[in-house]
Amino acid sequence: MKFLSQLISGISLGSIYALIALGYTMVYGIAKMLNFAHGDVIMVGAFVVYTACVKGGMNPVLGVLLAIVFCTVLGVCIERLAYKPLRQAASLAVLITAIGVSYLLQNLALLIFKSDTKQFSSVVMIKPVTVAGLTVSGEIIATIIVSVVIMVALTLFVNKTKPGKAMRAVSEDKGAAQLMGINVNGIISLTFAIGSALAAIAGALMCSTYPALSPYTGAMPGIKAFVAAVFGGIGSIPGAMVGGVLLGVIENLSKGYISSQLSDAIVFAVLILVLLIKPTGIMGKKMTEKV
Amino acid sequence: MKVKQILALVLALVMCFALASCGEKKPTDTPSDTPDVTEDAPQGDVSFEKEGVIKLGGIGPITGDLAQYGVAVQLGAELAVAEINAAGGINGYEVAFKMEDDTGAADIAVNAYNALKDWGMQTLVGTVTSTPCVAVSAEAVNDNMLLLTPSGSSIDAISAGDTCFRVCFSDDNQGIVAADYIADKGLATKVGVIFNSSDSYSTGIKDNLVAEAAKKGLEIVATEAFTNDNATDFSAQLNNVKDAGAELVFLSMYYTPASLLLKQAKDMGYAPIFFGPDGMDGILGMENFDTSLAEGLRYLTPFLENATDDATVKFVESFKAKYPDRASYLNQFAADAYDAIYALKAAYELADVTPETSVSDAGNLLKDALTKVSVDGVTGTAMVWSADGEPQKQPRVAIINNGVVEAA
Amino acid sequence: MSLLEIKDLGIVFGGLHAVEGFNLTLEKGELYGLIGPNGAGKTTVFNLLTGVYKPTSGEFYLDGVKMNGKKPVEISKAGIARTFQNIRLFGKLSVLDNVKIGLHNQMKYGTLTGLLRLPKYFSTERRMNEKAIELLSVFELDGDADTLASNLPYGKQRKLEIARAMATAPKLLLLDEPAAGMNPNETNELMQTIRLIRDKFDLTILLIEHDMSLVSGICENITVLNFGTELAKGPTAEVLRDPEVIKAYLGN
Amino acid sequence: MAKKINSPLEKKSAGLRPVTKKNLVTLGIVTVFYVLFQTLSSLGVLKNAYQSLLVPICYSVIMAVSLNLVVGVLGELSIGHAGFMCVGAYCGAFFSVVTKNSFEIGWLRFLIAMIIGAVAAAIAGFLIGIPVLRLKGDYLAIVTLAFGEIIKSVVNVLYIGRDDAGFHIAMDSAKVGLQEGGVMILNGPQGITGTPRNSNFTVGFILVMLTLIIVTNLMDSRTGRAVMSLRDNRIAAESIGVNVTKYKLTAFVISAAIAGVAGVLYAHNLNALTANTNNFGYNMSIMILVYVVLGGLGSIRGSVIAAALLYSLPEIFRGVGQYRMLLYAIVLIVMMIVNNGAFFVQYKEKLKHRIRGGRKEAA
Repeated sequence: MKFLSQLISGISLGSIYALIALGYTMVYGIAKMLNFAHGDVIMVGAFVVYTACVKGGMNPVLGVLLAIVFCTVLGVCIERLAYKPLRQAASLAVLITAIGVSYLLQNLALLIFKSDTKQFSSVVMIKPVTVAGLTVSGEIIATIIVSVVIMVALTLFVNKTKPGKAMRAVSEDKGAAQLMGINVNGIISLTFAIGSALAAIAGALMCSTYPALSPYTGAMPGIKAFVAAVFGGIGSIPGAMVGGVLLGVIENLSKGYISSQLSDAIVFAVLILVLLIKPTGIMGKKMTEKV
Repeated sequence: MKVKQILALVLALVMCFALASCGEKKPTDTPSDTPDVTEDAPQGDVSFEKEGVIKLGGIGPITGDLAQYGVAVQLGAELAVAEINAAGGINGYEVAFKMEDDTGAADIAVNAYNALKDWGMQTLVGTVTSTPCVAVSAEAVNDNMLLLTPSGSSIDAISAGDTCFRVCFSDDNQGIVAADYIADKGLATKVGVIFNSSDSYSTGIKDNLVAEAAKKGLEIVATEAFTNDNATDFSAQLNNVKDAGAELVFLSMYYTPASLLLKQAKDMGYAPIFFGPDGMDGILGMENFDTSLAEGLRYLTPFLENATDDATVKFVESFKAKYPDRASYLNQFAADAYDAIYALKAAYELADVTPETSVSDAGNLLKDALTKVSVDGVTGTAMVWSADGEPQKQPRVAIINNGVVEAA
Repeated sequence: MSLLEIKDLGIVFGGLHAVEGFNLTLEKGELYGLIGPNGAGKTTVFNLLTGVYKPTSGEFYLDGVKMNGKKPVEISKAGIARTFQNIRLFGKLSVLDNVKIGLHNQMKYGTLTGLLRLPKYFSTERRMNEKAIELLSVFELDGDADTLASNLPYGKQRKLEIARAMATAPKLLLLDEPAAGMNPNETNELMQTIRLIRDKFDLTILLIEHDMSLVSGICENITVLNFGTELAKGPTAEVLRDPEVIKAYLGN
Repeated sequence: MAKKINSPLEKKSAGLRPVTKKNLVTLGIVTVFYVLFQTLSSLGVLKNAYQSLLVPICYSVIMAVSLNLVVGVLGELSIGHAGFMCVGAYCGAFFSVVTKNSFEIGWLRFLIAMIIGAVAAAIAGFLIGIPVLRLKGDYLAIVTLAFGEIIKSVVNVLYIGRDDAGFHIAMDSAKVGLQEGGVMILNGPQGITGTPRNSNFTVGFILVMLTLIIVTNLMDSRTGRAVMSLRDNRIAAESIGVNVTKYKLTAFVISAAIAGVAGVLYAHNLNALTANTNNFGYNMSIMILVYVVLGGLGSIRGSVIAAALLYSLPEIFRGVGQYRMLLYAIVLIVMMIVNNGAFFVQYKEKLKHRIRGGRKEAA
C-alpha cells in the first residue's frame, strides 16, 4: 500500500522529468547541443500562464496556448540570436552560451516578476481519482497522459513526416543534409520551436503539480531532466520518457525506503551504475568509431 | 592571441561602463529591486540638524533562490530608515541604508561586506541568512564593527565576537520552544519532523526540537529530510511520517517548500497538525496562495500581521502604503529588519554615535548600548539584548484560522 | 622463423564475415602488398593485426609470439606500427611532438621527472629531439618541425604519419594507402622513401594500396582480397595478370 | 646539397623554445599582477572590495587551470570539478580545526592542510576516474556531475565530533553521541565553522604560480604529450603504444589534486565552510567550465585571465545594483559570440591578414 503510493508519486514526479527531458533530447538529437536554458524556458512558460490565467483571468486552455506561442517565439529567437552565430564553433562554446542564456532568462524574470514565490493555480481540470484508497490527483493523470501523447506524437513526427525525416537527416550529418537540399537552419529552428513549445506545456503542468513559481523554478528540474535524458540515452525520444520516469521512481523510492537525506546521492549512484553497464544510456544507440 | 585581446577589450569596455554607472549613483541609492520610493524619500525635503550621514549596510540574497527573504529584509529596513529620516534622523543626522547582494553565499557575502566598507558603512544590518552571517561576523569582529542580523538564526551566526547581535530567535531557542509548546499544550505525543538537510537553519531547529522532545516525553516517530536540489516532491516523506503514525508534523523549513508540501499533503488526504518555525511566516502572503492549504497550520513567529498593538498596526499600514504592490514581502523577515533599524536607532541615541565616530569606536559604544536599550518593536515588546547578542523575547505561536493568522 | 605468421584469421560483424580464413606469412625484410576492391576487408586486416578489433577466429604470431587478443598498446610495444587510411595525426600538436609521442615507449622518464624537471628530463628530451629530427629528415619534414600537424599539406601529413610510426621502432610496419591523394611525382618519391626506410631500418612492410603503379613498383608479393577472403596470392606481376583478379576489380 | 645550417634543433638549443617563452610570459603576467596589487594593498589605496577579491581570484584561477587540464588538455568534458574542491576544502579545514589549538606553527599547519587536501582530492579523483574515464563525451560529463553531487550530498549528512574518547562519526546529528565537553567539528549542513584564516594573497599567488608551473611543465613533458595525443586522436595514440587509461587517470588525478589545494585555500579564507550548489555543486563546476571555455581550451594563459576577470565581474557590477547578474549574463553571451561566432572569426581573420599584409609591404 505504502509502496504503491510511493510508486505513484514517483511516476508523477518522473513524468514531469520525462516531459522536460523530451524537449532536451529533441534539441540534443538534432542540434547536438545541451540546451542548458531549456529549464528556464519552462519557467518562462509557467510565468506566461500565471500572468494570463491568474492575473488576467484567462481561460487556462487559452493561457497554455498563449504560453506555447510565446515560448516558441522565444525559443526561436534564442536560437537565432545566441546559438546560430556559433554553429561552426566547438560544441562547448554553445554550451557556455546556453548557460549565459539561462542566467539571462532567470535574471530578466527576477526583474519583471520579483523574487517572491507565487502559488500557481492548476490548469488541469481533471478530478482526482481514488482507487482502492489511493488518490491520484488530476495533475498526475494529465501529466502522464500528456507525456505519453507527446512521446508518441514526436516519434511519429520524426519517423513519418517530411520535416521529421529532414530532422533525422540533419541529426545524422548536417553537411550531407545540406547537399540534399535540406534547409538545415530552418530545421534547427523548427527543432527549437518544438522543444520550446514542449517546454511551455511542461511548465504549465509542472507548476500545476508543484505549484510554486519563482524565477529559479526551472533550474533544478532542468538539470534533473538533463540527467533523465542521459539516463535514457540522450537523443532517443522513448529513452527520455523511460529515463524520466525511472529517475522519478528511483528518487521517490530511495526517499521512501532508504534515506531521504541521501536520495540525491542514490539517484546519481544508480545513474553511474547504469552508464557503466550501458555507456550510452538505457535506450541510447551504440557509438562506434570507424577506424 | 587575437581572441584574448578582443576578450580583454570587451571586458575593459564593460568595466568602464560599470564604473561609470557606479559614479552616477548617489550614495544613498539602493541597489536592489525596490520601487523608486527612495527617490522621494525625504532627503530633499527634510533638512537635518547636523551635516553628515550615518551609513548602515545590509547584506542578503537579492538574487538567487533565497532572494525573497533578502528582499523582504531590505524592504523592512528601508521602510524604517525612511520613517526615521522623515522624523529628523538619528541624533540629528540623516541615515542611509545600502543593501548589497550576497546571493546567499558566504564568500560573496564577504565581498559584499568589503564593498560596503568602501562605501563607508558604520554598522551592519545583516546578513539575512545564517551561513554567510558566520563568515561575515568573523570579518565584522575583526573590524570591531557592530553586526545586528535581523534573521541569521544559527548559533554560530553571532558567536564570533561580542559585537554580533541578532533580532530573531536562535535556532535552539525555536526548537526548544516548539517542543515545549507541543508537550505542554498536549497537541500530540507522536511527532514527525520534515526538514531541509542542506540548510543549516532547518537542521539546527530540527536538532534542538528532537533533543528537547526527548526530555519532554514526546515521541519522534519519523525524521524525514529533503535537500535544496530536491525540494519539489515531498510525497515520499509525507508517506513515511504518515505511516509512522505522526499526529503532528513539524515542518522545519521556510515557507516556500512548505507551501508545496501542504498541497501534496492535501492531495494525499493527510491532515495531521502541522507546526513550523518562524520561517513559515509569509506563507499567507504568497501571491495567489490558496489559504485553505494552510488552514490550522501553527508556527512560531515574533510578528503577527494583524496584531492590534500600535507598533504593528503602524508598521503594517506604512509598509502597505510604501510598497503597494509588494504585500507578499510583508512578513517576519521585513519585521525583523524594521526592528533592527529601530534597535540601532535606540543604541545610537543612547551612545550618541555620530557619522564621525570610527567603525571600531562605534562598535564598542553600540555593543554596550544595545545591552542597555529596551525596544518596543513589531517582533516583540520591551526587547532587550544580552551581551552574547541574543534578544530576550518569547516566540509567539500563531495559528492560521479561516485564512487569517491569529495568536494561538 | 618468419616475422609474421597469420593463420586462418577471421572476424564476424553481426553475421557478416568481414574477413575469413586469412593466411599470410611474411619473412623479415619483405615488402608485401595487400590489394582488393573497396570493402574487401583490407583495413579490417590491419585493425585485427593492431588489436583494434579482436579476431573471432584464427591467430597470428610476430616473431613466434602469439599476438591475437592483445591490446593495441601491447601490440605496438611488441613491434607492429601502422598508419591510417584517413590520416590520424595529433592535429593540435607540432610535427616534432607528433614524432616524439611516437618515441613514447622508446625513451622514457616518469611523470614526476617531467614535473620537477629533473636532469633526466633534459637528457631524455634532448635525445628525443635528436631522434625525432633524424626521423623527420628522412621524410624531409625537418623544416616543418614546429608547424602544427593539422596545418601541414596533405602529402606531408601522410609522410608524418609514417615518420611517427617509425618512431616506435617497429619490426613490422603497416601502411594503409600511403599514396592516397598524391600525384604521380609524389607517389614516385614516396616509393623511394619506402624502400629507403625498409633498408635503413631493417623493416618488414605490409601495405594496402590502390595505386597499382606503386604496388607493382615496390611489392615483391601481394595478396588480393575480395569479400573478406583471399582471391589470389603470389608474385605481384603474376597476380595482377590473373583474370579472376581483373574481374574482381573491373566487375563483369 | 649541404645540410641547412638553421636546422630546427640547433635553433632550439640556441634560445628559449617558444613553449617555454609563452609559459614564462604567463608567469610574468601573474607576477606583475601580484606585485601591483600587493603594493596597492600595502599602500592602503586598494578598495576593500577589490582586496577581498584577491584570494577568491587565486582559487578561481587555480580551479580554471586545473579544469583546463581535464577539458582542454585531456579533452574530456567534466562538470563535477567543484566536487574535488569540496573534498580538499573539507579535509583541509577539518585538519586545521582539529589541530588549531595543538599546532603552534600556523604556516606549517596550513602547509600540512594543503597536502592533506591535495592527497584527499587526488584519491577521490583516482576512485572516480577509474569508472568515469571509460565513458565518452556527454555521458562522461554527466557522470562527473553525478559524482560532484554525490560528494556534496554526503558531506551534508556527515557529522563528526570529538570528545575525550576520540572522534565520533555519524550520519545523523542525534547519533554522534558526544560526551559532555565534546565539540562538533563537521556539523552536517552547518559545515565546519572556525577554520583559521590562513589564506592570504601571497599564499594564493604562490599556489597559482605552482599550479601554472606544474601544469605547463606537465604539458611540455612525455606524460603531457601522451595526454594530449589522447585528446587529438585516441586511436592513433593507442596504435603507437600510449596507455589510454594510465594517462587519462594521471591527468585526472593531477587535476583533482590541484582542485583540492584550491579548496583548502577557499576553506581557509572564510570562517564558515558549507557545501551547497553555488560553492561546491554543479553551479560552481559550470562556472569554472565557463572560465575554461572562455579563456580557450588548452590555453593556460587564457584560463588565468578569464577566471580572474569573470570572477571579478559580478563584484565590479555591484554599481549597477539590480541589473548586476543580468549584465553579467549578457556579457557572457556576447563574449562567447564574439570569440567564437563565425562572423566575428572571419572578421578577425581578415583583420589579421590585413595587418600581416601591411607589415610585409612595410618591410
